[in-house]
Amino acid sequence: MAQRNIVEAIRDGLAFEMERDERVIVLGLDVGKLGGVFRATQGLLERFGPERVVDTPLAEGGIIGCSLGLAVSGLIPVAEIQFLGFTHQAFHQIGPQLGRYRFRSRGRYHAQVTIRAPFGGGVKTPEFHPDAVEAQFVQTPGIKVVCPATPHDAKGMLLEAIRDPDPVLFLEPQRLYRKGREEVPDGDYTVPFGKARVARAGFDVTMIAWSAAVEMCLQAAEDLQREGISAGVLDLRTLVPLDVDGMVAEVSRTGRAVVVHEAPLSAGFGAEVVATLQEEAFYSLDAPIRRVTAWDTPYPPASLEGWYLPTVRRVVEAARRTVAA
Amino acid sequence: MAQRNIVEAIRDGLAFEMERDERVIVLGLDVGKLGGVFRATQGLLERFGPERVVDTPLAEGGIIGCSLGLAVSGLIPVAEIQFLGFTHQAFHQIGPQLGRYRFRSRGRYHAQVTIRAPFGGGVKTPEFHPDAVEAQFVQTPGIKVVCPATPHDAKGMLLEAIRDPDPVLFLEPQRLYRKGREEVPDGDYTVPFGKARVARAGFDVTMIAWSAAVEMCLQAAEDLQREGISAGVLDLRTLVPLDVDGMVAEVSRTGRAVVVHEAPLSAGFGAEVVATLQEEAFYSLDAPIRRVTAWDTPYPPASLEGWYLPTVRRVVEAARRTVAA
Amino acid sequence: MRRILDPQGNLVDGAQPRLSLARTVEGLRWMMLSRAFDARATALQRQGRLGTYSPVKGQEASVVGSSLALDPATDWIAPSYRELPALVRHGHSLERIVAGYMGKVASSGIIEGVNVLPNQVALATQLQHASGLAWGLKLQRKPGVVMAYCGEGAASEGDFHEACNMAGVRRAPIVFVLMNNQWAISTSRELQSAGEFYRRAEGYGFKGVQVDGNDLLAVYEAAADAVERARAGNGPTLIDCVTCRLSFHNTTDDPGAYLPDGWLERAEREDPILRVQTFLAAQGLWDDGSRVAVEGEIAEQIDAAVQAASAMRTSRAADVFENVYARPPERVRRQRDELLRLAGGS
Amino acid sequence: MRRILDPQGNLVDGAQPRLSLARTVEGLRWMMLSRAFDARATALQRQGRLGTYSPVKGQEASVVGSSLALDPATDWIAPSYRELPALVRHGHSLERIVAGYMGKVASSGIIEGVNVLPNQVALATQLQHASGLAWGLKLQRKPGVVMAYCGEGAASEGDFHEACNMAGVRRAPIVFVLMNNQWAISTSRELQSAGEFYRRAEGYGFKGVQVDGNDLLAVYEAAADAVERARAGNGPTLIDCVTCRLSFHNTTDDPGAYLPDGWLERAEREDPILRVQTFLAAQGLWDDGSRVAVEGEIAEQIDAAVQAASAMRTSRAADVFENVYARPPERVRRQRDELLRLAGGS
Ligand SMILES: Cc1ncc(C[n+]2csc(CCOP(=O)(O)OP(=O)(O)O)c2C)c(N)n1
Ligand SMILES: Cc1ncc(C[n+]2csc(CCOP(=O)(O)OP(=O)(O)O)c2C)c(N)n1
Ligand SMILES: [Mg+2]
Ligand SMILES: [Mg+2]
Repeated sequence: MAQRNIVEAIRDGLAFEMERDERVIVLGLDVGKLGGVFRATQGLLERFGPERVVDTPLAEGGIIGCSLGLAVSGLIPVAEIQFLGFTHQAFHQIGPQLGRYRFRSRGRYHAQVTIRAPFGGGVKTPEFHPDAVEAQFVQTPGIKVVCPATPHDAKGMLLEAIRDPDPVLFLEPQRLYRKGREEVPDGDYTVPFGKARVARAGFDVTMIAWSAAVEMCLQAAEDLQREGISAGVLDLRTLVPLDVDGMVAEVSRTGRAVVVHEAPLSAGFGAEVVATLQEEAFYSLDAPIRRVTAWDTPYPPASLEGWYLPTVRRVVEAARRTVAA
Repeated sequence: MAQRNIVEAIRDGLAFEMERDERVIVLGLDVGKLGGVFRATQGLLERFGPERVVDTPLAEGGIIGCSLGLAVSGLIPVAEIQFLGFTHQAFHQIGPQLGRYRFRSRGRYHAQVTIRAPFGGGVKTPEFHPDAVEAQFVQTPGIKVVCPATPHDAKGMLLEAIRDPDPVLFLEPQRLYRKGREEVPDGDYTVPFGKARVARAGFDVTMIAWSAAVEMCLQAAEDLQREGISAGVLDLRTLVPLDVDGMVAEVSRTGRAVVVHEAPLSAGFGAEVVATLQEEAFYSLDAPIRRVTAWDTPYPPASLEGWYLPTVRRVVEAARRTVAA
Repeated sequence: MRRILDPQGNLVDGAQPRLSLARTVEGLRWMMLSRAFDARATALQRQGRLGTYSPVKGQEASVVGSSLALDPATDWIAPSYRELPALVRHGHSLERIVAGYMGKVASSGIIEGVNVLPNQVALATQLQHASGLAWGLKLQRKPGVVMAYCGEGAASEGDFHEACNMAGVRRAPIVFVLMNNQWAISTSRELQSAGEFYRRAEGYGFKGVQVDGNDLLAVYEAAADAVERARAGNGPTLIDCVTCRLSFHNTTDDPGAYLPDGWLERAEREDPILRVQTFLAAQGLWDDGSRVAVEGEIAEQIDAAVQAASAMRTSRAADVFENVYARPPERVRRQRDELLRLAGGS
Repeated sequence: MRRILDPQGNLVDGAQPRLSLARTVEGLRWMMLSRAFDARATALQRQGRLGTYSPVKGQEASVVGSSLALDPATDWIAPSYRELPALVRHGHSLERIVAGYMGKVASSGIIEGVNVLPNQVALATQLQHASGLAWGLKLQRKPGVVMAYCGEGAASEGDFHEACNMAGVRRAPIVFVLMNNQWAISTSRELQSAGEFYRRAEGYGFKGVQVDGNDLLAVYEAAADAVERARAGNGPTLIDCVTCRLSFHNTTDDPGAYLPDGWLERAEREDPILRVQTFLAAQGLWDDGSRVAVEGEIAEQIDAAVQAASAMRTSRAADVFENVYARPPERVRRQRDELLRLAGGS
């Protein structure tokens, strides 16, 4: 066992799987000699050569569309989109193509493709780089959408994603890339999709989040603790598949929930979480579920992101109100 | 006053506004001589000439991206995307560009662009033609998303959209294009955005929908009436802006609601409706709000759409359960 | 514009057909099958037995001539939606194609071993898949060549550019066949682009050629050269097949609303089938007798396909959930159960 | 590749510069301002006073030479994010640019009357806007020409293709300036495309030219021709400026990780500023005295801009909601109130 942060865990996972399965290839912008703008693919070119680690022309639609074809040819592409905000350029090739190829071909073909993309704010990046548009991919069935929040999950879920015959959008929290290290097994292990993780147990209220927002909820839980409020944190881990039973179980215990995400409020994935909970746990809810999210405005320049993103303070306030209600 | 169906109302609205304001131009695929695949622009080329009614090259990103530039030049483009499912090809130019241009330019420029697009199922169209992806555009602030369900609203909301300085995605229910006629004023009138319409009053349960699903709810309400259940129907009309107060007022009266849409369940706009209602009307809800939607699968071939889309039967069942709960 | 056989069915001066006479007869048969199937499918659609149908009429030489250069055992076809004879010649079964138009989801797939990608409705997206497929074959040292089809309208999409550029950089074994049939629904070729399509290839670093797309022999020659080039590791080719759509865009379209007067009449003089028949007749390889015989065989072949397709099971509720995921989310499984309940369990 | 001034600062045989000597001095001044600003901005970024910054270093001749052909009163610039001297020369204020890098949202807009579009982070999307703008000017019989910039990497995006094709069909008054600086972050020009960029224009039905992008006089000549062509109603031009990025991609980048040994040294011999200085010196229009004087003026100009920007108000919470909608949805208004409450009312 070694101590790894999220970038190291991903790098280790990629190298491990490329070693284990020679059909796996990595492609994207600057993934070769540079090792990716976040160095997540560092060392892979030297180790696996330019046929399996490919710097592509600058076209996200081409990266994804070609990945589908590469998969049909028998390879297992792991495509990197430099930032999730640039999946917009490939939008027509993700849900409508990767996500439907098995269905369209009546099962003859499928797109075993993993799309890796960093996202999320708080690190003063330029426009588009922080956009949290995960919910947009949940409306195009056929794609799985997963978002690890810890180094251990990052590697385990990456291996699960690469081996999943279904296409997977693998979202990486850039803010946490180098935040902290934890024990990450060297060898083979996977973290199954569709099982939420209790990041912190709590009795008064359940805070539900994914990716970097999990960390914010954990901080909020600390503050709430001091006020005598016992707040639990549930890390959804995967949006598709969604662990409905896991969410319901947690929230039924506390009767209260707050959902936190970095995306704008309207039609964010938080809405799906709330809608599902009130459908499945209506009678155990003691208070309205609140959402703490970014505002319904474009992601602003870095100087304003502190006023745009959810904050520990807002999460704490929402939890307080929910408990008091 | 004349009797018009939805296509006629849109055609009348386009002609009226082009007559009134010479900055208005229409562009898209086959909008010229053919008059659009649904004939919504029929007669405009003859009347306003090829400089104001333009058949563009086959590129949705170009249609939208150029519309932004045309707007900056001082014109008011009304762009037709042949089917909403093909906005995927222009996704990067809609929310991230049209929707943010005012913000990015600090107010110096804005994109007074209306995007018209037919959508929705039930008319046995090929793949992509029926896709209901409206929720995806609600996650990119800056764009308004409107979906008239009647001829009167179609013309009034179209004029409102063209005159709105903000970019508007104007969704047209292809299934209802020629369904029925109603009184549509000849001259000038607008239907303001953000005010839901009570399509039918009811006391036991409120069915909430938009676009073609409104008609399905009205049919369901008829059936429920026979069972002695008084079901109201609220037509949201616009998703952005969302009439939160209007929804809350209706649902607070009945204490029960069912949301119906043609898009897949997960992260569909119905989730936003439910989440908002339980936040704002929690204490007046007597039963969980149910969603009746398409399944979380790709839109299937026409032979299967009857099993894919919500049906009157499913809406009636959901309403019954909600009332009984 | 390369031409071997003129509209009157004569070889242009000095032209040496690369397609043998025997294979020219084979090509003619495929073209005639396509033409007959268009008529039959259109009739069935009008009777409400088939869904929306897009005929190949007028473009048979481009579709058949290009696909004749492929070896179905190793090579691949990435179709748009108007290349039926190429798919059948490549091994895709006509009855499954008919079943697809009949909405029989479960019976319409491409069977294992037939190297054909599914028809693509989202224009030009298939070109990206084709470039990736060709690149993947090359990486795995597999022998195949990919032939990707798109219309001159689809070629305006960004995907066309990205796919060509990627294929050029990777020197992928691919042939882009641009079916330049003069129309994108009602949009004329002039409104589609101010340039010649074949010249785009130069910008991507590979060869572009323009051929008379109504000339089976010219199309075959260009395709054979391109396939050879790809097989030899010399990268992609773009073939601009200048042809004519001699029919409506699809069964929902009314060309009367936009075709200029006389356009269709002029275009019909270019009919790709007639000229091959005249040419073969001059070689003593074609006459009324052979025509009647071939038309008879084709009619039987189509009848058989339609009958077989009619006998296949119609789609049932459960098909909505088939082949969506290899590992469906629990939530989707529950939705399937709910649908089966509604459908009374099928 | 068209070249007028060689790397040693000599006119190539028979070359007649179209840019007057006086304007060449003006051009040199803009290039030097750009070079000096890059150094200053980088230093300020390192001190944490500016956000991510993308220098123009090495590409000054391409940016300045092209924009010198524009009339700021009627013409437009659609920038990518690396064209600072063109924007300033066109009338955008340096202090507002600095304010933008300082994150001062409210003070960083382009003032009314300055025909410049905002910098664009989403590569190549601005080309579509530029084509639409040029087309719109033409439709309204306005005199302007649009100059749109993108890198050779951005030119791989589908938007490049769609924008060029649309501009070609509309014969829009636009000049596409492709800043071919050999790198897209760490991706080399070879991996970007197998073709020559200027040849793409032929496929869209307009003229493409390749120039030495490190030669102010050659770039100006090509741009002046292109602008003339556009003004005369003869449509678009694509100018492939072959130049070198003599710096990191931006302040977050480390070229040491990927630049081949010696690449930078070789590239530096192409320095576009040196050769103009040598050329003007030979004409007796430049010497150490003038250099020192100009450098002094420039330093003052930059100091003034940085000071003015520093004095502008920093962004406040309410700016998050400014200029999002002309008519904000009620829900957004309420969110704004909530934020102001959190921010204690500003
Ligand atoms: C991305 C996309 N946009 C629009 C359409 C609607 N559409 C279907 S066929 C067609 C015209 C295609 O013309 P062309 O590419 O020339 O092919 P042809 O039909 O002539 O064979 C259009 C606009 C589509 N299917 N996909
Ligand atoms: C659509 C999109 N994809 C990816 C990026 C990330 N990115 C920013 S700059 C850059 C390289 C651009 O290279 P080039 O177009 O040659 O311009 P240069 O930086 O060399 O001036 C990349 C990949 C982006 N900003 N937009
Ligand atoms: Mg065509
Ligand atoms: Mg570059």
